[in-house]
Amino acid sequence: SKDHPVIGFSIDDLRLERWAHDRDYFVAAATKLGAKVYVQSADASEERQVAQLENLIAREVDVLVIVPFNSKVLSNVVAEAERNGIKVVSYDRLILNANVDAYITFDNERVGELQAQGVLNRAPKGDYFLLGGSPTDNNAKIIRQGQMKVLQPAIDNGSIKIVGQQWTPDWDASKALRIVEDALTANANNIQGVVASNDGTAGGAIQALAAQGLAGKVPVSGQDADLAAVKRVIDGTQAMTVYKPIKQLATQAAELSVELVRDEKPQYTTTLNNGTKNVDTVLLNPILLTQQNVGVVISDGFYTHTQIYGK
Amino acid sequence: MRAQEFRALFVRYKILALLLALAVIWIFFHIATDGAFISSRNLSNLLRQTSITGMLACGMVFVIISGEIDLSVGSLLGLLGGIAAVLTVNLQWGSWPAVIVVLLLGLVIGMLNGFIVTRLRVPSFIVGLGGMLAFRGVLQGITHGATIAPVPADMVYLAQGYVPPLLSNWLAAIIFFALVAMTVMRRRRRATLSIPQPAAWSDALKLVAIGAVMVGFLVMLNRYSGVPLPVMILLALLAIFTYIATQTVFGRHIYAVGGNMEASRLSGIDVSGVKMVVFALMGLMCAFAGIINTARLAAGSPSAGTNGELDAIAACFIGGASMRGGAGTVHGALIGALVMASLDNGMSMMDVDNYWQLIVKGSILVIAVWVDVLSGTKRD
Amino acid sequence: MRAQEFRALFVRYKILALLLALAVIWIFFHIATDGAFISSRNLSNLLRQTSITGMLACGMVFVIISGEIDLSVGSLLGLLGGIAAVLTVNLQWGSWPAVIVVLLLGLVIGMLNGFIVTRLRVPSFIVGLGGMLAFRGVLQGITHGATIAPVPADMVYLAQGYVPPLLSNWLAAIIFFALVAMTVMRRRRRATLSIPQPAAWSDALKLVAIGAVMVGFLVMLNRYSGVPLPVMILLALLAIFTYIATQTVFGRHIYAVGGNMEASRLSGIDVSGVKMVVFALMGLMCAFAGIINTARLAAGSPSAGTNGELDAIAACFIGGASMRGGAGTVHGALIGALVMASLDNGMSMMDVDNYWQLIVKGSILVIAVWVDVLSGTKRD
Amino acid sequence: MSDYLFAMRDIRKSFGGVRALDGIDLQVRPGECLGLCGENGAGKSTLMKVLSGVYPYGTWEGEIHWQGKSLQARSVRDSEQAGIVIIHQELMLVPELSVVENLFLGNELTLPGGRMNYEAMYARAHALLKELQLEDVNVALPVKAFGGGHQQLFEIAKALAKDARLLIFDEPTSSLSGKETDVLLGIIERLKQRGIACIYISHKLDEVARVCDTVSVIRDGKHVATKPMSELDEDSIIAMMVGRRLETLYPKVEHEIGGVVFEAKHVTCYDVSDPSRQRVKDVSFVLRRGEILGIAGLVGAGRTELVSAIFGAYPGRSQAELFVDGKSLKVRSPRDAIRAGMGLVSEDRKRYGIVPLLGVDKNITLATLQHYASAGHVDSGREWSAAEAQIASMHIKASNASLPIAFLSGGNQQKALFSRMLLTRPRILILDEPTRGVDVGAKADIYRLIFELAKEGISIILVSSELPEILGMSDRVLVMGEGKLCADLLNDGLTQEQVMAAAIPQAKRA
Ligand SMILES: Nc1ncnc2c1ncn2[C@@H]1O[C@H](COP(=O)(O)OP(=O)(O)OP(=O)(O)O)[C@@H](O)[C@H]1O
Ligand SMILES: Nc1ncnc2c1ncn2[C@@H]1O[C@H](COP(=O)(O)OP(=O)(O)OP(=O)(O)O)[C@@H](O)[C@H]1O
Ligand SMILES: O[C@@H]1[C@@H](O)[C@H](O)OC[C@H]1O
Ligand SMILES: [Mg+2]
Ligand SMILES: [Mg+2]
Repeated sequence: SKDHPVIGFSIDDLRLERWAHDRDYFVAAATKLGAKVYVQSADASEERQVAQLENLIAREVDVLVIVPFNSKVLSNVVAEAERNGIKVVSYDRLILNANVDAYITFDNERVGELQAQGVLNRAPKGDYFLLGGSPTDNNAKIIRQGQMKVLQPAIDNGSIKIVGQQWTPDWDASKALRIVEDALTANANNIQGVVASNDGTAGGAIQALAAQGLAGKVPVSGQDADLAAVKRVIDGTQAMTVYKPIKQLATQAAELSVELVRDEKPQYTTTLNNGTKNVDTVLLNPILLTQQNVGVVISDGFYTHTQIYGK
Repeated sequence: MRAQEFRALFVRYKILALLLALAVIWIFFHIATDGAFISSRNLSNLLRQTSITGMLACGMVFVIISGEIDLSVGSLLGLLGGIAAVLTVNLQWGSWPAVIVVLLLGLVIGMLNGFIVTRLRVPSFIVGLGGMLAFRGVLQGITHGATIAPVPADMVYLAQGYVPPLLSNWLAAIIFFALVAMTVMRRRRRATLSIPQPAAWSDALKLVAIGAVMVGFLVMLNRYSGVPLPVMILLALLAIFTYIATQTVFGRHIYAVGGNMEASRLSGIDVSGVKMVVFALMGLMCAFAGIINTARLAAGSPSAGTNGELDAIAACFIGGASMRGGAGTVHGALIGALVMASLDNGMSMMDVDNYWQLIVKGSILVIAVWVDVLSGTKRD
Repeated sequence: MRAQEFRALFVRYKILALLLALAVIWIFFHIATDGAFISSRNLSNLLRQTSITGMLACGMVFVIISGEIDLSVGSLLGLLGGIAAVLTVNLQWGSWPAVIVVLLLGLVIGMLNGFIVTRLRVPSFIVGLGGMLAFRGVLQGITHGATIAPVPADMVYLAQGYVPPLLSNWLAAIIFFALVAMTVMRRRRRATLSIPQPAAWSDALKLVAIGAVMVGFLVMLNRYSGVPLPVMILLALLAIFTYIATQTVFGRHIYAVGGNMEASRLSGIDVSGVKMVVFALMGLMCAFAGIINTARLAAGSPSAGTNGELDAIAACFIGGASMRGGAGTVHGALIGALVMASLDNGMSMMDVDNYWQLIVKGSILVIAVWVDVLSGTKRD
Repeated sequence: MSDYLFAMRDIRKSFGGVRALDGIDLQVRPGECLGLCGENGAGKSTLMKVLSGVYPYGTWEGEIHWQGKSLQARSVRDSEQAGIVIIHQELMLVPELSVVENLFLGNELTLPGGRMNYEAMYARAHALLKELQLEDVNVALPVKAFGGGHQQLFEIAKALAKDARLLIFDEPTSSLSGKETDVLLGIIERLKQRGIACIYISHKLDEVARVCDTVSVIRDGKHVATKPMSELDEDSIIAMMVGRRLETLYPKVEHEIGGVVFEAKHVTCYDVSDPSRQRVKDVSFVLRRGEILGIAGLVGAGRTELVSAIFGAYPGRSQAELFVDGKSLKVRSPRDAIRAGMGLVSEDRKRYGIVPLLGVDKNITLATLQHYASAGHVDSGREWSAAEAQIASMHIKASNASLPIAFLSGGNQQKALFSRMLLTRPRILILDEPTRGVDVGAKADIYRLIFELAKEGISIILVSSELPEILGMSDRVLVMGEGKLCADLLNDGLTQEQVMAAAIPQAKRA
């Protein structure tokens, strides 16, 4: 019903830390708006996600909010939602080739730029290793584009050199650890910067550096402001992370969804083409988080002081 | 006395215990979802969700009965589905030629697996593991890690379409009367040969039960949109594979080879040949499943089918196949696939936390099989 | 004649073929990486990367020899590692109490698995699959999906630390002389009982080979930073498990149970008891691996250990364990783990595309085992 | 009453509605050897499994008094603790483990800390095997490296290694030749003198007559009679078993022997685990149409290896030149052999014979399924008729034809396997210990059948460890020793002594 909309929230993989925050903020915000939320996690499987979306449709939700595992495989199920009069919101990652009603995200290209810039600031010269995200994640590619936008000029003028680049299946930290260990060995530790695409993989990379006594000496980037990463930024072993005020994203997404159900006009900032149409989009601004401004995550209420500093 | 007859019934029709477990699971979910679970719409979903694992399970149960295992099927499904997408999307082939090429390819790759297992004598576990990696690699290579979309509408129809109610009603009627006719004829033949046979009432009861299930099935599904096309394909495969397993020389040889390979060889059975065909069929089923999966996603994805082998193997074991080979049934494997899919579907319908879903699913899996084992009452 | 002796050697020491395959792989990578592969530093890395799979493989090879399988070990590793992180990070326990509790917990959960397999008679494949889901669920539940970090430095040391060269040199010397003494004593005892034994030169050769490997190993690793602590733990486990397998009654019963369960039961062996202990040991190994994994990542992650079971099982099969139970060795399994890790390490050193890595790894896996099979000369 | 070591009272057991034991009483005194006789499927093995705890207390009715006290064994261990040790009819060895490990399986000699005391076990194993006159066995080799005869002797040694008050022998000599049997019977005599009781089950009634003090006969799960041996002879035991007298065991039928149909030249087999050792050394022979060719030899002489190599079933490396009707024949697998008109009934029915989970009927038709099929579709009616005809003509005792064959008694399984090969209508039929565990009545049936086949012109190779069987059946006898062909003798008035003399290798005789 329009007073008490039912929202289906389908998440790619709750094993990745940030999505738990998204879920919590989203549910809280939606409940405040009088909505009920069904949450599903596909555990990094596109088949599971499709099945779960079908089930949500069978449960007659009013709107689907989707974090796709694979951006390109949801056209059938989105079409089915549409046939059943269900609105579809693409959350954080854009669903391609499908008739989605809205998209809300942080500017991912910007995320990539911030990461590259963060590393470049600390190590303006030298050999770089690019530790990409999951090869099935559209964001991972966009982030890499953002990174290259910043890095390309430095490559062209010869101040830095890319000595290796790998994607990390499922954003898995242990795979990242091995990849960086082997990269360090292959390059005899001669690596001055690691551009990692999120905090989970950054954690793996930093462990590999720590084993060589290089943690803190070689800058590593990240994103999401995972608790562990914030602690590392404070310790100086991670150069930066990108803080995406998830509360803002989740709250706005919840509002947006409810507005769609109630046939109200949400506030969009832009449109992005997803191959089928220009999707109305809300783009939020990611924040560069370094040792200097870590306080932000506390003042924002993202973490408590105790969580970060103990006691 | 009654209790013993009851038990004897279970021992005789091993599948009963499993059906009972399935029924309990369904009723539980039905209550837990306020009646949403056993609805036309959700059953249609559920069966559609079963179909891909079901197709793999059809092939896998033969592999397992023959005493082998195939871990590569998830990746092979992905690869073949990806090829279907590449052919139709990138190379602009028509859907039908693409489907045929992919089916043939499945057969050939299955034979290759079989060849390595039987002629090079590499244990099937390793061959499967190698294939799991290599096929996934080839898939990522040909797709360049990107998802290939959108595939043509007529291919999508294979997964999303429905059989018109009228057609399926007619089909069902024909099949039912064929079954009746076959039973009558079999009884006659056996009578003339004076072969002992079950009491007439028991055969009749069986037919009535089958009829009831068919009617219920059709009424339920037709009330929504009809029988989903992949479900229809799965049912056809069930019929074919059951026929092979129970009525043909080749089928019997599969059981013999898995039951005692040495004895089979000494009886003149071409053990390698049998296994080769079994692997080839498995490859063919991967092609079927891959095509349907691609059609369902309307895209060929480099990660499609991941872990598909686990579901398929689990389905076979839930359905009573033996880890040591020599035992198992096709319908058992399909009911196993249905159990797995029901757990996923029901849990996701219930909207419990993801971690609870995993815990409950894991536990119910074990409990369901335990119930099945208990009813076997192999106590002496 | 020479060729035949050669062949006989391979048949006798099955592990030789595998070692040969490993050598070829190493040489290939060494050339492909311009000499970076066989360097002190990379061997240290490689062995460290092997250690977690190696620990799992130690437990798994017993499970497989006993005729069962355990698919839950990846998740259980994750769960136990996660608990270690939760205890030390969230609850501020000291590392040692946490380690002890986790080891005990591993033992208990392993026993639970064993209980379900032996007493409730649920096939181990299903129990493993259920555990794979359920343990992962519990892990997600207790971590709330977050990565728990940073774990205390003394725990991290378990994975990242090195044994001081002097200590390991002394250890090696002691072990070597112990081996020599044991061999001499065994030969004496056998001689007095006039039990047939291998020629003296062959025993001597064996000892020389062992000594050479030990020296090479130490020189290589000490030239870098010493023997990594997890590698030392793995070597200790290798010694203990080999001892159990070859020298103890319990160990021989594992082989008996897997080789012919019925005969074992009729010989008065407590078949269920043996399997129970085997599963308990597997749980313990998961605890070891989980702790080291957490220490290595300096964090407990909700997805830790995913697919760990496949690596462990593959290691056992590469190392000559039989799918049907009754055969396998601990050292074989560890060499299998080393083969797997070498492939991963070598290819990522070569910085080839991920999809090529998958294809090559899959193919080499099959080829390596094929070479091994060939040398077995079962050429009927 | 109390001087009995044990007494079983009114034992009943059924399998899913089929009664296998129907109120049996049995008792044995210390130092007594009781012979247990009955047709295949009479319930002998089942009764012994009840006694030895294989079927735990509660899965059968009745009671067992052991030294006056009630015995309620829940497992094999319990009954072994009481002193009951059984040698099962089927081999119960672990093929991958070494001989010494098998001999002490579940009964290991240990050092402190649960360690295997290999030295002690080696020493004891040598003593045990010496007692069985098996001095030259390398006990460190895996059991699977040995043939059926050796394995049966290992089973006996394994039982002797235990501290038994009652030893049960369930068909201990089914693949032993006369010499080994003599050794075993000698051992039993000595056991008796030490006050150890024995139960001896065998279809070789001469053995029963030689060692048993008392004989109990059961039929269809019921006790027929128990009498002292002194009041019995072989014929009267047979009469009690089958309910009628048996005229003659070897009903020799005149059959015509034609020209050579099959010739094997230079058959050589190499050991599986030690390819430098030859197990069969350059054996050549011919086989004529309608001829029954017996192959005799001691256990381990290589007879099984010879025939399996001819049939393409030898697991290791082997060489042979084969000719059928003078034409060279390549046999790469049993399939080739069957195509060329050969058939083989293996001596190891568990490993090479039965498919345990398949029904009796399906086991019988396994090799000939395509005969009842058109275009791959099996006509179940025809298949059933063929199987049923065999079940009837061979008197296979099964509660129903589709019962998994694993549930049949040993002798009945053997008959079913014999049927399987008969259905292939071979021109050359190789029988490796075809009457292993088959009761006398059925044996006579099988012998009659063999003669009939020979009369039809089928050539038969009969490998047997029972010399009377060889002499009673064969037209010609090959004698093997240590892998070599020692003699090729025409059987007219051949004596056991002549065959034995040829079998014992030259070196040993000297
Ligand atoms: N597990 C079982 N299930 C069903 N029937 C069984 C089972 N075990 C034995 N039987 C049946 O019980 C009967 C007695 O079998 P048993 O093995 O005791 O015979 P036996 O006297 O030892 O015969 P043989 O001389 O052939 O060894 C047979 O008819 C057999 O088919
Ligand atoms: N001490 C020993 N160590 C290893 N192998 C042996 C030893 N003594 C004999 N053998 C081999 O074991 C094999 C036993 O084969 P097998 O017993 O099948 O022969 P067989 O003539 O068919 O006798 P049977 O089938 O009656 O036992 C023989 O080929 C023999 O060479
Ligand atoms: O925040 C990141 C998200 O944008 C990406 O899609 O998946 C990984 C996350 O770390
Ligand atoms: Mg018997
Ligand atoms: Mg023999």
